[in-house]
Amino acid sequence: MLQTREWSPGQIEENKIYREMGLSDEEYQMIKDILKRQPNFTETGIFSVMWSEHCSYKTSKPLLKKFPTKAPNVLQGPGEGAGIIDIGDHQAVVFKVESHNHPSAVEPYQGAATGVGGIIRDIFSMGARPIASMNSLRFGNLTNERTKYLFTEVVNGIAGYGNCVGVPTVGGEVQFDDSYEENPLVNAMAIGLINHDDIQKGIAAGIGNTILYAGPPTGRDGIHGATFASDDLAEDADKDRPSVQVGDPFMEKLLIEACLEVIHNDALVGMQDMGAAGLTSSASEMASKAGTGLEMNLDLVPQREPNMSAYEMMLSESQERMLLCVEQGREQEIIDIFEKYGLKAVPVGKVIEERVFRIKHHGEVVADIPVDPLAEDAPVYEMPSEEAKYFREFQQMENTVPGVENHQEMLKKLLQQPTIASKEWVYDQYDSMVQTNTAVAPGSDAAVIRIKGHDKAIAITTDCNSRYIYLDPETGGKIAVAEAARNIICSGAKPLGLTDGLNFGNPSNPEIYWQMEKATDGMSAACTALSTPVISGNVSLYNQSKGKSIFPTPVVGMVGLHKSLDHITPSFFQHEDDMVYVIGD
Amino acid sequence: MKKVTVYITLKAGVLDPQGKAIQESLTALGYEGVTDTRVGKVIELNMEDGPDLEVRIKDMCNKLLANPVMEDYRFEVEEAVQA
Amino acid sequence: MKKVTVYITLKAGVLDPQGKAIQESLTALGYEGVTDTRVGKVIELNMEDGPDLEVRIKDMCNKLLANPVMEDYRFEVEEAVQA
Amino acid sequence: MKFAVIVFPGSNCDRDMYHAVKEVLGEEADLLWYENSNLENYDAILIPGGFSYGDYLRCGAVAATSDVMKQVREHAERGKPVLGVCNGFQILTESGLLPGAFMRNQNVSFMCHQEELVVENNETVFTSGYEKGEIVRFPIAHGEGNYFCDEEALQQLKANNQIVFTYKNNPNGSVSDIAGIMNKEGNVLGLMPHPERAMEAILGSDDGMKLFKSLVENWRKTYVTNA
Ligand SMILES: Nc1ncnc2c1ncn2[C@@H]1O[C@H](COP(=O)(O)OP(=O)(O)O)[C@@H](O)[C@H]1O
Repeated sequence: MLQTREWSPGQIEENKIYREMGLSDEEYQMIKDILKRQPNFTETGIFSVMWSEHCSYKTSKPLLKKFPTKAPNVLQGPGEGAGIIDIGDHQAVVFKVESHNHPSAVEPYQGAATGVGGIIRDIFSMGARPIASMNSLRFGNLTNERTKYLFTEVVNGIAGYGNCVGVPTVGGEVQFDDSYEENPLVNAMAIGLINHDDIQKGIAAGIGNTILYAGPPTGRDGIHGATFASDDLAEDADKDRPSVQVGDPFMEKLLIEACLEVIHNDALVGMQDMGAAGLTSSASEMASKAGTGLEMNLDLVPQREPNMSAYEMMLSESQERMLLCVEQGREQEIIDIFEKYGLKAVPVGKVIEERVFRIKHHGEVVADIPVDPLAEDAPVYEMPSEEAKYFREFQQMENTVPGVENHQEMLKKLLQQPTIASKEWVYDQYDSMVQTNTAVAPGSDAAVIRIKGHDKAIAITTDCNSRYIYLDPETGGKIAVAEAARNIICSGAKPLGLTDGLNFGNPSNPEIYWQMEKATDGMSAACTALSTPVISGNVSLYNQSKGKSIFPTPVVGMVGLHKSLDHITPSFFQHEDDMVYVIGD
Repeated sequence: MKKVTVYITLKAGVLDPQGKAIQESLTALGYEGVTDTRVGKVIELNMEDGPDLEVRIKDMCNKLLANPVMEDYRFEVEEAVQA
Repeated sequence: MKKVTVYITLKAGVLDPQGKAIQESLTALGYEGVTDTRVGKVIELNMEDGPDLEVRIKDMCNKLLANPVMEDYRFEVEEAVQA
Repeated sequence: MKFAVIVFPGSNCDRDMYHAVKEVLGEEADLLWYENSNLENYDAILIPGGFSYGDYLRCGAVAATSDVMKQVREHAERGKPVLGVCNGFQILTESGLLPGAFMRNQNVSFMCHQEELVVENNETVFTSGYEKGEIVRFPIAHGEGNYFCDEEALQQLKANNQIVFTYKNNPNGSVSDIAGIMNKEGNVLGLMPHPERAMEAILGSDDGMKLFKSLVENWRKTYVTNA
């Protein structure tokens, strides 16, 4: 989607150009009310990405509010880059799930790779060292050639990026079902370890302080990625191709080390990664959270390609970039740290008192937008909801117990199901042991990472049986949380909290919205019953193509704490002659 | 038998982290003034001749050898050297 | 400015796992009779012209771009296109 | 004994190596950033695994051209021990401190799991604590661990007893099942599997301990007069 020509404010309104960017007529009116004038092309683009589902959660917010998010050990709930939970000894774990479904459908290797890169940046931008990652994957039927290609390339992409950055990939799940045929799901989760004193926030505070741009130059990658992620996957996905982002895990590794060094310098005021909607969302959110304004000069932004427009720079999703707020006059201290790692950090703007987001390019103001309406006051929609017809039909069916004649044959058949079969082909390609903390590697119910220097460890799992959720969203939602909790407990740990990746179809379909409502109700109920707060999450909607929706797939990523290394329990039989017990019915 | 050589390069504008790293290390080694470094692939293979040779090659490139999302390709055909 | 294209290929006799994998996938996709598939690299770069251009290129190849234990290289020089 | 762990841009097993020698083994160790570092006061040099320079071009190729590798060469020429693991091994072959080169694994995939290795040569400063023929378990984690050298070089390796570890079940297509080799002088060892990941039973194996202990004991015997 190379923008070769920019429409004038009048043409944008007259020809409803904003619709192509994903804004509705009402939203366009709201923007005019906020600005008290017509937005120009760059401003329209900025609003469109900030008000996309991906950045604003405009349809899912009412549902997310239901999750229990508080507990005495929660240091940071939903809202920042990732949630944080105390694990004692002035330490905490930081974790979150992120989806990269649509990019992975278009370019599976880079889509999955940049998904991993993005979630890892969410972790270290909080000041935490990433200590493990997981992934939750859904594909169509494996007999399909395209599915095989997607599956292979997604796994390659996760391995290619994760192995290189040196964060062990310690587990995950893979499910195959026709409903994901054209819309695979690629959710990645990352976990970090942090000392309480090192916790960073993404804020641009202190009038006059400097905004630094760190990382590689900006190119035309992934322009409109955020709106793209919030839209139906077009049948001809090919036309979206130029917006593919390419990941550079080597760059990310340098960025991790540089950022974790920078957090120990008190000249740093705030730091945030440039994820979806790049410079636009990072800069405007940093100002909004700090209650300040921000002025940026795009001529100072490092650029990889010639003649980039303000619109392109503001919306680019070039990878491995960070935005920092640094005490005025002490920029060089921070720049020097990045330089040691061969990275560039350059001043691109400053914090101002007036609460506006003001962007200059070639000496002209190209965007001038009040901060809060952009970042915080995105419209929120209560969508109509209606019980799904299929559900009513299912409820009226008689219970049936499948008759099995030959148990041995049946067991063999079950074990041959790709969803049930061993996932060794997948996880053997991941470096699951780097950082030398992996006490229980992939292949068990939950992975276990020991904490060096302490008699404790953390357990991590991702779970979601989307077939159950499709059949009965509320019960299925409960089951997803309960299964994750069981996996944590089986490993010998106590659940601490969870993160979720809510993958659904088009929310303007009342039956889909009903699935979302019921599934999150079920999850909330289970979280409350188990006293396991939700500390972060991600929403990916419009997962459908050709009018067919995916199974509702709210992925649960749960983390638990082992109070002693002695509690670590693997899920395999250990010795001959050991007794086997069944607990429960 | 024909020897087919396929050259695969990244599309203009697509980030090439490898090219960038190579350029930086050439500079570090003292080769100044090296710019625009990009890395691609060459795939050589022998295949049977036939009227549809070009069609088959293009088909192979689109389906497997090149990634049309990010890469361009071109190819050359010559007589295969007998082993 | 010159545009230099360096082609790096595996030495004869060195087994090429990547080439083998590609050949197998081509066969699986139904392209019969593909043999001797080998994968190499193309590195394109721009550099300043000068009487010692070839010497500099060879030097770069020997020092960094190719590994003489397993690879051969050749290169072409042409006028660089002005951006 | 004092170890230097060299950190290149993209190294990612540097802290693991440091942890192994410093915390588990209990020896002195420093992490040294590849630039502006002085190796003179160190007794042994460890080149850790990872993806130096992103493994771009060829694994280890760019790191091999760095200035610090000149110091490593001098250190080796003085007869002091150098150990390169995984990407460290690749850097040693790329810089010519060890013969051969690396190709993509036979199945062209990255692989990570425990492998059984055979100690082929226990008459080295690195392996004197093992029995000859002993089977040890070290993790592997590599995409390009397929060791290659020509026939002549292979005969040399064999003739000089330079093959130190082989795989019991070759996972990657390596020539002669080679997992680790040393130079003719016996003070530079390169190894694809990770002994530093096999130092604690809780991680699945502590068979790597003997390798580091051998190194320390042999060094003490040579350089430290009996107290
Ligand atoms: N995408 C993946 N990435 C890494 N590990 C995976 C992935 N999928 C499955 N695994 C691992 O394979 C093992 C079995 O997974 P799964 O079939 O989901 O088992 P379960 O249903 O018992 O959780 C687990 O240890 C899991 O972490």
